[in-house]
Amino acid sequence: MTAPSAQRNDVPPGAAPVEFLRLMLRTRLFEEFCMRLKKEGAVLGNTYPCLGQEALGVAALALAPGDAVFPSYRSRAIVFGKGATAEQHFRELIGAPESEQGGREVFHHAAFPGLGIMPSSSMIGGWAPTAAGYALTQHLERSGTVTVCVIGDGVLGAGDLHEALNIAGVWKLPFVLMVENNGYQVSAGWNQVRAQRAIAPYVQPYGFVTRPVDGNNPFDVFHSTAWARAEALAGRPAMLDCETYRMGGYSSHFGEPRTGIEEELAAWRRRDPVAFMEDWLLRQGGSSKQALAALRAEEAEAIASAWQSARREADRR
Amino acid sequence: MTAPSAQRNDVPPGAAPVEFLRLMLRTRLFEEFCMRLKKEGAVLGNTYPCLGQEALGVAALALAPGDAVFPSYRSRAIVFGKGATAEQHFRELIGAPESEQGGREVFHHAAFPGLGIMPSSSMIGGWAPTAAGYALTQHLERSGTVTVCVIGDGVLGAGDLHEALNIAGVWKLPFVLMVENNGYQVSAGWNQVRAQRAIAPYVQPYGFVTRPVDGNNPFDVFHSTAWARAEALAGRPAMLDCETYRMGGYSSHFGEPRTGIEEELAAWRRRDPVAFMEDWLLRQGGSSKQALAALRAEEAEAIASAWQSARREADRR
Amino acid sequence: MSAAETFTYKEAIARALREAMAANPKAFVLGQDVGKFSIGGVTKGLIDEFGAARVRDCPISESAMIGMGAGAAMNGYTAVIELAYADIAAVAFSSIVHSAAKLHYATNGQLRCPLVIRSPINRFSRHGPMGTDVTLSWFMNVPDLDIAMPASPGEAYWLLRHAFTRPVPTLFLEDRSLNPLSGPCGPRPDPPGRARTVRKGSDATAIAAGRMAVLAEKAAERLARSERPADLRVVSLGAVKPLDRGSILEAARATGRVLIVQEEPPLGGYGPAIQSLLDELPMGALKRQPRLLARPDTFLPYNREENVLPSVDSIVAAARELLA
Amino acid sequence: MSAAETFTYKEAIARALREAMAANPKAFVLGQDVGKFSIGGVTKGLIDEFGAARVRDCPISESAMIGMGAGAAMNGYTAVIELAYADIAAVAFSSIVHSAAKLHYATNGQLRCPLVIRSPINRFSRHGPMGTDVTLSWFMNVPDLDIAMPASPGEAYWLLRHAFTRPVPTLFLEDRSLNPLSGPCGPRPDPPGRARTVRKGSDATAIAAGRMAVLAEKAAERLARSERPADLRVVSLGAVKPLDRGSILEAARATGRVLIVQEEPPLGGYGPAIQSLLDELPMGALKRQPRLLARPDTFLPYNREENVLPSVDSIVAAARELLA
Ligand SMILES: Cc1ncc(C[n+]2csc(CCOP(=O)(O)OP(=O)(O)O)c2C)c(N)n1
Ligand SMILES: Cc1ncc(C[n+]2csc(CCOP(=O)(O)OP(=O)(O)O)c2C)c(N)n1
Ligand SMILES: [Mg+2]
Ligand SMILES: [Mg+2]
Repeated sequence: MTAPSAQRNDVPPGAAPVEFLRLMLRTRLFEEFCMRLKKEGAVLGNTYPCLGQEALGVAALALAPGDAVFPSYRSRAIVFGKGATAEQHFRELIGAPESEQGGREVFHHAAFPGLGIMPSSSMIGGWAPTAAGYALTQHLERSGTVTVCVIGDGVLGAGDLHEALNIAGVWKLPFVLMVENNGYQVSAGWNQVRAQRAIAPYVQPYGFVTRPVDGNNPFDVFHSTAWARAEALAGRPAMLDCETYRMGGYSSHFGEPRTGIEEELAAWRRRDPVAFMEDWLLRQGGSSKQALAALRAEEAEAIASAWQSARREADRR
Repeated sequence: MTAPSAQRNDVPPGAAPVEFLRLMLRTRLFEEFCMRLKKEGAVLGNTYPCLGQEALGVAALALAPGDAVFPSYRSRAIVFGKGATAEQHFRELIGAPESEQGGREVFHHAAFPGLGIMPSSSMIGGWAPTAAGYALTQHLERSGTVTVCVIGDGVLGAGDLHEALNIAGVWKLPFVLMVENNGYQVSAGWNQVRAQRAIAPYVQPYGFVTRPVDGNNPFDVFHSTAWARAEALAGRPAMLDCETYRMGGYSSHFGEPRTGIEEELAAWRRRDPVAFMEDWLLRQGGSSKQALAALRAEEAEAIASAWQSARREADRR
Repeated sequence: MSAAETFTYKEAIARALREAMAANPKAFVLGQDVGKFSIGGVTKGLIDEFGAARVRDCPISESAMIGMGAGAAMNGYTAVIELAYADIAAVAFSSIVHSAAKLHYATNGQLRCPLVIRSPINRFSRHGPMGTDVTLSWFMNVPDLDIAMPASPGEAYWLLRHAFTRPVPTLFLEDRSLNPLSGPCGPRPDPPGRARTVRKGSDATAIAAGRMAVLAEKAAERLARSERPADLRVVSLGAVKPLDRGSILEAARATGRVLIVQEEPPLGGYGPAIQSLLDELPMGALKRQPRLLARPDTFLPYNREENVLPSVDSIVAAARELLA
Repeated sequence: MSAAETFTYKEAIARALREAMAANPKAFVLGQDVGKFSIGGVTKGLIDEFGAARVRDCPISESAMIGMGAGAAMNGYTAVIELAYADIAAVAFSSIVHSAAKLHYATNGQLRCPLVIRSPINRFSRHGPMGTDVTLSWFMNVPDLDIAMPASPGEAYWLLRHAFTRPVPTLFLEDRSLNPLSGPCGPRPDPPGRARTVRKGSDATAIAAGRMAVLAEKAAERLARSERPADLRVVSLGAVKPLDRGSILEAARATGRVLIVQEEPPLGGYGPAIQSLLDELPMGALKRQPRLLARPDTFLPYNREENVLPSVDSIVAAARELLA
């Protein structure tokens, strides 16, 4: 069963579009900052930039504080959306003993339980069962909260995902599967690793309601997440198939593995979610170039100083 | 994509319906014989009777000698159909050093590679990847043969199955998945362990063509297998969703785990495949009660003497 | 529970599970056929007492079941996962080692993972090389994973109760062949997980866990009653991890001779780990090198696995050699 | 290949793989990003030379990939599965242990399973507790599973070639941190899989595999050059399973003192297995108890894993203690 095609572009009541842009900008600037740090050798850890996928983070703004998110390693935006700060991230990236993970875990799997940000796993697919288990406890408590499990489309190949989805479906858990469907698994295009691009057909039989989402449109992401959350709370586990594109490399520790992507990359650049949101705010949001420039400067500044203080803290040792 | 509903009840050219009955009878009598042996303490090993599911073995009669079968533990009929004898089975059940497995493996996972009967696995789902790997070698050799992987419907829960099917679909392997869909996983009815009874919806997205099969109708099983084999050889992995029913216990080492099945059991008894085939031969096959009684006696006799000689061989040690 | 009261091994496990679930409303059971039809019998009645929400029959998805247990732990719950038999832990290995055992460490203690994985050893059930093995050694060197291998109703009861209190998961290797064993549960051991001296003795010490500890005790009795009587101390580990280094070293020093008995091959498991530990003793602390009696480096056959496993006879023989 | 010619560790692996595939048309490679984009670099060019049919990029389905390798073996094929890194063997544990390792045994030798599982150790890559470990000890006590952990280009080359000839699977634990190491491949060792004495010495023997053997050699050189020079023999196992009992016992007898170094915790792996083996020596054959230098019983952190791992310094210190 697929969702009725709801409005996807109107401003959601109670949501401030400028906050959509702020979140996406923060993510974009943070990822670029981390790539620079790696290039300069200022950090040893690797990052998995979500350039081009920042709009997916807006899902967090449609969630309740009690909702839990199990991110993928490319989900910086939703992790920021749930309230983790750039400084927290930098401390994890540095691996400071004072960081929440104490320097033990990679920063892209960092858990901030107080914020509802749960650990991912280095084993692709491994966090689908843990997310389903968390959703089971919400179900047992009738807590009125949901668990959002974010996965890349390459996770479709992992048996753990299917085992978890089958159980979540049979038990009607308050579970939302959000797929960062960027069409690639490192160097492999989707058609090398599965029979069809869309993930929905694989998930529906498990008893999930599904909805195709324009993953580069923050409004669609917001509305779809709100819909999925309501469905999941009503005993219908939901799946959001977010089509998007990785505008950057796979990771900060090696180069672009995809070949022959020039054209599609160019096409997707025209759908850059940050540009889209800036454009929207100028045309319909009553914002100004100056205001947007100020916002960008503000976020850039915040990230730079977050790095400084994380760095200072580490150097004090 | 599902199969065009083909004729399902006509006599296949070149097939002798009486051989369908012989195979089913042999299986039925063998299973009952093994259950008696266990009850009397004459053997230590457990068996997993396929009572009521014997018609599925007719699939073997639609295969070529070079085709490989990876059976489930409840696939006695197809194993007999591929040419394994009752005596070979008894030697494995006894665990004789002279048996092909040398007493090392349980008899329901016995491999007879020369007959195209490949090992199953104690890990539910574990033989789906091995079967897919065998199909890959047939594909690489353009051998014109297929691999048939037989699974119970409970295997749907196992991640290994999904990983194997996804790969078989993407690589278009000569792979046929045959599901013994008896609606139960030991004590659990299908609705406790998956969202829908049919297996086809789960398998189609992987790039499989599928066909619902009356698993108690040997003609349908034969035609469907022939169809699936042709599809698989044409680069379309195929799946046969064989609806059937376990008319006996789960295994010979403990009692009936299902509760409240009296009515459905009675209904399925009316669809007993052995009775169906005997009836067909009487009405349309030009056979006689005497002929059928003789056939039954012949098979019963053969099994009894197979046990005797296997037993004698073992006692000689 | 009066100290006198006796239970079978299986009853002791069932009782510990029942009491733990009664004490902790956030404890629940996952498994196949653990509900109405309790396939192993240990969960019998739990669904009536605690309801279907807390006793959940599952698909054949052990990796997800154990991963879900780890996820539930992140919200303060304790899952008890029943595997059909110990060999099946293989399909959930990643969930056990990566998702469950590493949770407390990787989150720097932000999250606890008191998960209980009931892995019944199915030996002598004629299930062949994939269905009757012990599987302890797969996990012996995994940090932050407790391993229990009880040899008596008391060990089973207290180790299972203890598992619910831990910040890390417990692999609970109960042995179905010991189900009929009967005895009292006795008082809570202090500290919990301490190795148990099941028989005093001064000539040598036999160290083992689970069924091998039971056989070692029988062997000790036979040695005591033989013409050339020998006095074998028997230490039952119960908790294999964390390993009770103190009790082991003490028994080794006291007797100067150590025989370790395990059912798995000799290249892993508690046997070599204990030999490694004993090498920390000062030169001369032992009269003889420790001896490991293990099965040969091979799998268990469908037929006659007893032929490759240690027996009372082979334990007696090994002890004699050690004492010679 | 001339005996003089030198290769890096990584080149030696690539060459062995290439030559094995050229020699055996039924050998093929499965992995993620092993084709056009050769992520580890070892498979670079193979797809051009052998075609996409024999060098196959896969979904993230390691359990199925290794199970498929076992199934392919049933038809006479040899699959080489490249894992992204060693820790990932966990998700395929059942396929490795049950489907692959048990195939030859359970079918009573009717079917062979010469499967090669390339498990690159990712240590120092900053991938954290689930992405940088050694994982050998998970498999140490699994019968019919060869384990290779090469310390040099020569060991890597010959052990990989050897794996293709076996009736059982090989877990090939190559170490990415050794990729730049350079040296000749030398002549085929006889028997293949024999442990290698990389440095002669009479005061004590250091036994290790992979990177630890490299550090042990450095430690030996430092000891030789120190004020109080000591003469440390270094034995590199290369093949951890089957374990070369003969060479180990010989070196132990010759020097009377044994230090074993491993990167994993001390409760499993080759360390305790070798200590167990050395306990078979007659009383007094060794001057000192064997000593195991291992990392503490903990996981590897994202940051500063070197702090918990054995180093040249700690090996030197341990050797000094042993010699004291
Ligand atoms: C079980 C397992 N196999 C392989 C890997 C190596 N690996 C890490 S990420 C990745 C690709 C994931 O692709 P996708 O899910 O599409 O995420 P994307 O990078 O496109 O965001 C692979 C193969 C792993 N971490 N775990
Ligand atoms: C991984 C794994 N989990 C659990 C089991 C125990 N087990 C053996 S058969 C079975 C039920 C299988 O049901 P199904 O596939 O429907 O076959 P049926 O008995 O109905 O023919 C279970 C749970 C197992 N062998 N392997
Ligand atoms: Mg992707
Ligand atoms: Mg069934």
